[in-house]
Amino acid sequence: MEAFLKMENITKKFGEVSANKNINFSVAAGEVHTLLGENGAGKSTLMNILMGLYQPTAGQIYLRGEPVRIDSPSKAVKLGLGMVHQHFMLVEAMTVFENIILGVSKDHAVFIKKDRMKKEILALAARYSLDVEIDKPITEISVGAQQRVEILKALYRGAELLILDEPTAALTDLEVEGLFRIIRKLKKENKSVVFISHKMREVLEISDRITILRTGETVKTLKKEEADADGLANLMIGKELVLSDYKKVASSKEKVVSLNGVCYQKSSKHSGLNDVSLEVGKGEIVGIAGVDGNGQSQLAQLLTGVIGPESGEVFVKAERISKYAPEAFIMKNVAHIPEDRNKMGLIGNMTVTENLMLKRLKSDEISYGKGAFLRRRAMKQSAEKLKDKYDIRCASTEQETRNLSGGNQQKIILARELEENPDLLVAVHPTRGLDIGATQYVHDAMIASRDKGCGVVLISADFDEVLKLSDRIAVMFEGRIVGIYPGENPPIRDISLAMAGKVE
Amino acid sequence: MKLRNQIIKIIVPILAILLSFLIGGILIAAIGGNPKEAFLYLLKGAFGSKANVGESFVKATPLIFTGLAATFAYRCGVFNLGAEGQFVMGAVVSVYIGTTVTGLPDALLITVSLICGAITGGLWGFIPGILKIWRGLNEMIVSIMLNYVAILFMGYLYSGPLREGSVPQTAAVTAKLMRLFGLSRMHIGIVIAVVLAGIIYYFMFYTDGGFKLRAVGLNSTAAAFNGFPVNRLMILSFVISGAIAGLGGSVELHGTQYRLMSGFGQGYGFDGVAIALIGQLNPIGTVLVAYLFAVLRTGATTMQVGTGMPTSVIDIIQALVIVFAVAGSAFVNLPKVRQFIVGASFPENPLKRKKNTPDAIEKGVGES
Amino acid sequence: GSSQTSATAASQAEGTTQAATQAETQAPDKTYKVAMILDSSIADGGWGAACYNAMVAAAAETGFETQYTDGLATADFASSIRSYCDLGFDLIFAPGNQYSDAVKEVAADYPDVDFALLNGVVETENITSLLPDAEQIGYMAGALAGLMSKTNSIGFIGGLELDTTKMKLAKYEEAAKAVNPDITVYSAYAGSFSDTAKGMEIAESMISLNDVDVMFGDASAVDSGAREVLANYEDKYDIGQPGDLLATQESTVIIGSVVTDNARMLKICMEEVMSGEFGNKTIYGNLENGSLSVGTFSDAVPEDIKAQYLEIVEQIKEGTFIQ
Amino acid sequence: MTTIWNATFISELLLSMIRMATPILIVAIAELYSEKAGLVNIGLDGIMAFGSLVGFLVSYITGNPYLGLFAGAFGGIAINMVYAVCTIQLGAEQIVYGMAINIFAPAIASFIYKIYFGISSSLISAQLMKPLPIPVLSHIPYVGDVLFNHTPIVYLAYLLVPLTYVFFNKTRAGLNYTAVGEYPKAAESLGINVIRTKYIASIICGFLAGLGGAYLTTCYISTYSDGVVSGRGFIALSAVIFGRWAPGGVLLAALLFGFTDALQLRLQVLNSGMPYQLLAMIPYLCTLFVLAFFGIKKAGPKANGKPYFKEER
Ligand SMILES: Nc1ncnc2c1ncn2[C@@H]1O[C@H](COP(=O)(O)OP(=O)(O)OP(=O)(O)O)[C@@H](O)[C@H]1O
Ligand SMILES: Nc1ncnc2c1ncn2[C@@H]1O[C@H](COP(=O)(O)OP(=O)(O)OP(=O)(O)O)[C@@H](O)[C@H]1O
Ligand SMILES: [Mg+2]
Ligand SMILES: [Mg+2]
Repeated sequence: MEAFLKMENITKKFGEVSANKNINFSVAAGEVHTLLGENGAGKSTLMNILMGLYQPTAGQIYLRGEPVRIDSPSKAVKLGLGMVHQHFMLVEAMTVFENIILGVSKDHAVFIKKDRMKKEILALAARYSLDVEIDKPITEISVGAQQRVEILKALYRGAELLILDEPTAALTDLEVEGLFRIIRKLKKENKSVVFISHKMREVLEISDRITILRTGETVKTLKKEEADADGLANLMIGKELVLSDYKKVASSKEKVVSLNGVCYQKSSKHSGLNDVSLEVGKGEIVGIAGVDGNGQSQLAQLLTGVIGPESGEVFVKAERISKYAPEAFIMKNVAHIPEDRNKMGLIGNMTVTENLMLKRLKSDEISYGKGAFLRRRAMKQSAEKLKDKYDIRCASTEQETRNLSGGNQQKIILARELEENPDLLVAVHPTRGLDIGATQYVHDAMIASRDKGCGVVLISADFDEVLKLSDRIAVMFEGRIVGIYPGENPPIRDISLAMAGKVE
Repeated sequence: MKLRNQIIKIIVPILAILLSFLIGGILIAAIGGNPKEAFLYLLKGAFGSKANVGESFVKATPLIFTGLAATFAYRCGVFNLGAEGQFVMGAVVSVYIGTTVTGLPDALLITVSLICGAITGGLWGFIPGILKIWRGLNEMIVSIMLNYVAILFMGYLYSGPLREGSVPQTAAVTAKLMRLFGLSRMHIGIVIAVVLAGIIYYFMFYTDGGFKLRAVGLNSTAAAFNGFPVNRLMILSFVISGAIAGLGGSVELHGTQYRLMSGFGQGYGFDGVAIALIGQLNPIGTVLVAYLFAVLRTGATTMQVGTGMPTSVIDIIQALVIVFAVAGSAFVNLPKVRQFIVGASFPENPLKRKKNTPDAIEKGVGES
Repeated sequence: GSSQTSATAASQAEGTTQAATQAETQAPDKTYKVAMILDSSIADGGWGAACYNAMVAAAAETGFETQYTDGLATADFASSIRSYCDLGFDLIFAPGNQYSDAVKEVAADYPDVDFALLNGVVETENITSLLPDAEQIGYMAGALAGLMSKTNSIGFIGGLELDTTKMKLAKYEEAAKAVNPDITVYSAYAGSFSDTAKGMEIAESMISLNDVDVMFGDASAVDSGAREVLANYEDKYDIGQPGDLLATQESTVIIGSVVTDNARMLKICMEEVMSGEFGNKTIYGNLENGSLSVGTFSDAVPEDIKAQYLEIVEQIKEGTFIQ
Repeated sequence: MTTIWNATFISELLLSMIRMATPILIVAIAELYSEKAGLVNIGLDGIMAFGSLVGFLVSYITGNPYLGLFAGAFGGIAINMVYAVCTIQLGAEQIVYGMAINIFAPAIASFIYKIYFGISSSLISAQLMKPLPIPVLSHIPYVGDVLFNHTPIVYLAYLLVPLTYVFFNKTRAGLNYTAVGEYPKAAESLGINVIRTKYIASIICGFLAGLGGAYLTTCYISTYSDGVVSGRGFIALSAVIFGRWAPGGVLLAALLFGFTDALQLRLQVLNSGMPYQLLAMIPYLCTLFVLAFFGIKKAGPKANGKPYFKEER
């Protein structure tokens, strides 16, 4: 195979951190090449260099055999490169259409030729079966749809090589299938794809070759035939990974939370709750399966007091809730791992210590007089303890959390929420974007707290995760709970159908 | 490495001042003045006599109050540009109390008056706060508009109902703040200001309330998810910020000006914002920067008088100090420069610069 | 704001020679120094300019060295005066009653420095007040306006509501009505001495609403804005003060000025400083002692009106105009 | 009183509104261009002050107010470059730099004026721009004078509104520009040059704010004095927020300020008894009431006020 892209000896330093060290990487035309590695291994950095967003400290890039210098994203676009970033690059104040045509300079027209461009985009979308509502504001479409917009953006710019940086992190299996169809179609047209994912199953399914990065260095490049899940995982983390297998438990009589015919903006299919009734017992994990954007976020927010129901009742530990506010739920010992750790979970510009102490400010351990005087030293000591206990990897507890990797950020939230032995834990996408090791850590911690008697509501777009952890599985569709299934030997086919709204 | 950070924090403003004076000197020379003589006058003006030393403290006092008001609000992520109006309203109430209430001993009268000034400032600060929360109005324009209203209202009072004498101005209050150390007009207001700064420092960094306030300023959504009453905290910070400015107005009235007249309080609000931001939104830093500004101004008066240079030279130097001090600290925080200065000691990239931009500022509240 | 040591080289040279002859009897090598502080600008074409010019003119005759600071903020009045005192100035000229507090405070600390307070009402050991007669100024302007108005509408612009301004307005109206009972006076305050644009808008609205055709103002730079608007119309006029505006500038709008000779009063102060008799008094400025006078007339004023007007001024001087 | 509300009064009032709204409109649009690229510039007052000085000086020296106007605009650019370099390149706090400009620029302007004219107590005036009535249209009774008998710069100011609307809503460049203020990282990833766009924004902002300042001394009043701007920059800043970052809204806001200000001046002339300070509050109170009544949830460009650095996460 002739290499479409070749990256030679790429090195990138951020200050003293070497995110990439002498990396060699190549992609052939019509090939799907996967980059695999732990959080912080340098995958995104390498691709950002390719896209001209970062300048490499050293190294050379060749495209179609020619040496090139990619000093800006516009250059990369001209060279036929396109990327769907790990964090979507979508302007929220704009419509789908506007997002797609942003920065395009195909002809030198001054005005936006709306009709013509729309026609082009719709044709392109049809060709790759990318179903998008072109005139909707970007905030009003689901995550999956946003992803399709991102892909469309790249294709509309004429990308020959498409980089997909963790595209499946927020997708359901169904959507992943759709994505893979698109990738195969691209392959058929002799376009190349760089695929980044933490999920072995997907990697093994779609890749032609796999390159493994560890702490900024290339470990190995394998053909698909040479690879298997355990081997890849071990290469990634550099040691043997022992996969845990979790026992399922039966539901306890004692309920920590029950919802009784709860409605919230019930006419909205994507962001409402329609007559939801659900009970979670002490010491069980109830997984909520479903395509993202069927009311899961609202369910989580309702269970933590961020929003209140328009009708129906909520009982926490048999007490009816009258005041819907996060502080009321926190008082009732409800813990929350929110869906967006940066926006909702952490205060990025505060230190690790401060973030760990957020909910304990009035405790006697770290303050005198119920928060009238915070004991800085005690706070730090307490944070150090948590840091060791939850294996939070940071240079110091006085470091701001926004500079930490996603996995470590998630562990901070975990430490803060689980340390107090909650009665109810609402965990939303708790392992989104985390590598295998970190994912396993989070799973272990959740199981451990279940075993201590905590009731857990697990909301995840990752079907495997739901299957693996849940003692019972509830399926949400268009704001309703359409079915509840056992976690032991779950009827996978039925659940999948229920997720698509098809219940017998 | 922490030490090195501290040193840089101090060196940058000093360099900024030196550089500003260098440029100021060049300007002075360019228009045929003698820079050396000019700066000698400046020093003499700032430190040459007890009276001048005292004058710097007099000038620093209102600046500290408005600087602290800005610090307090911005720490909670609300952009209160209304310190001037709150300052003026505080003074308005104090002049009313000070000239109408009789029969109280001075100390008690002043205490009551200062408290009422703070309350009025707080109420004036409550308006942009409640409008922000309730109607989603941008607090910057509301507070700017309220500045104009307060200043016009003060104008109405001193030329109408509270006027005394041939010039539009109110009567002078007779209860005056105690003067200190015989340093000319220096009065106990500076002590109030510094103690207040200490209290705010303690509140901000050592109490549960201050912690929550800062958290709201840095990420209001996360603060709400973690059970902090975001709206209440925001309103509270508007009110306290306003109260600090209002107290400043009262202190200025009872300590320095004694009466309201045209130009009372002018410019202190915006100076306070600049001072707070240069002081890194730290109450102690705010006090130091305010004092520095005051020294510069006291010295400047003498320099201008002594050399006959246009007073605009001083305004230029003062603006240059701001330009260089802030640019300087931004510059040393640039990743590349940072690396050069701090060397190999930082494993992760410790970018600090976003600290001063609480992200709730541009965000409407309650949209989460 | 800005400042400048001494007047132009020529006038200074002239001044020193004169001073030398005058001062010989006292300390032969002592050069007296006077400083003026100002919250507005000396180049405002109105109050500030007139006061500055008065100081320079008086100093030229008495041999004083002059200096000034303008554009001062209220909070800086006192410290600026104090600095002048520290630098050994003999006389501080504070042209407005708004400086009273600052002057009184500093004067108490510096008994050896003398202070002249224009429009003031303070008399102490080292403070003398200078008080031009606002009543007469108002009468003079009002009479001329009343005589000149064809539309029977005249205007008045105030800067701040100073007592003197209010007095001028009241007497302006009285005088105008005395010479022409059909007159209506329209007035507005700009709230500032520097917002020229405000002056324009006020004049514009007075003209369009009330067909005002003669205006008089007590608001420095604001008045120049009004004059700019008046210039766009035919037969619309303005009366200047406190300098003799037509003597220094060409204008189709200004028909005459009510001149306050602050220089004369200041000169008295300076002489008293030199002779050591300063303090404890108020120097009045009025028509009788020549501190108020009629300025240059423009061609727009017909001879008969001019004669009539001068007669009225004579009556004002004698106190018989309005009893 | 009732007789006052006739056609002449109304047309005079509207004329005055247009005159008073024009500088605010120009400068508010300057700010709009700045904020749309994520740069909050509260130094408008300062830029205007400098623009008004430069405009006045050049117009005085050359006798040509048009030259003065353009020189003022370029003066505005020069001053705004201080802001641009520090906030764009160094990522320094935008509010502080706005403040710095507000202290710095008027001081420089005053300094230059003093240096150029020396110590002089005479009021120096320069040539004012002549109105350029639009043939035919300006003869329409009442309306003609209000709308079609102005200096060219007034027409330009009002023309800026639809132009800006078209730019932001109909052109590609405008869309890209908006993206920079909303989400610079995304813009960068799409090949839009964020830094360059921000500089362009600063140039436009400096140009227009300088122009707005120069308008004061070349079209409005023929003299320069310190403090000519008297807070108009802050009013313009408010107009942008009030106008919800849309040119149409900004126009409405500027006109509202102009109208209430013109109205209160007339009320002053009509009721000499009423304290003028209370009337002078009308524009500000009016703004507050209108705002509170309609409410504004829109928060403006997302990345407004935030520094942008390449290669930062
Ligand atoms: N802009 C930046 N500034 C400083 N350090 C950075 C920057 N971008 C990445 N890094 C550092 O470089 C290393 C590699 O980061 P990168 O984002 O490439 O990891 P990744 O393999 O994509 O991880 P993930 O699976 O979490 O996406 C990390 O240690 C990270 O902290
Ligand atoms: N602040 C305001 N107060 C009252 N009405 C307003 C305001 N702002 C805008 N409008 C009204 O909204 C209309 C739309 O304004 P404009 O054309 O400037 O914005 P747009 O670009 O159409 O809107 P958008 O911001 O949604 O793109 C205007 O015609 C005006 O009537
Ligand atoms: Mg990544
Ligand atoms: Mg629009």
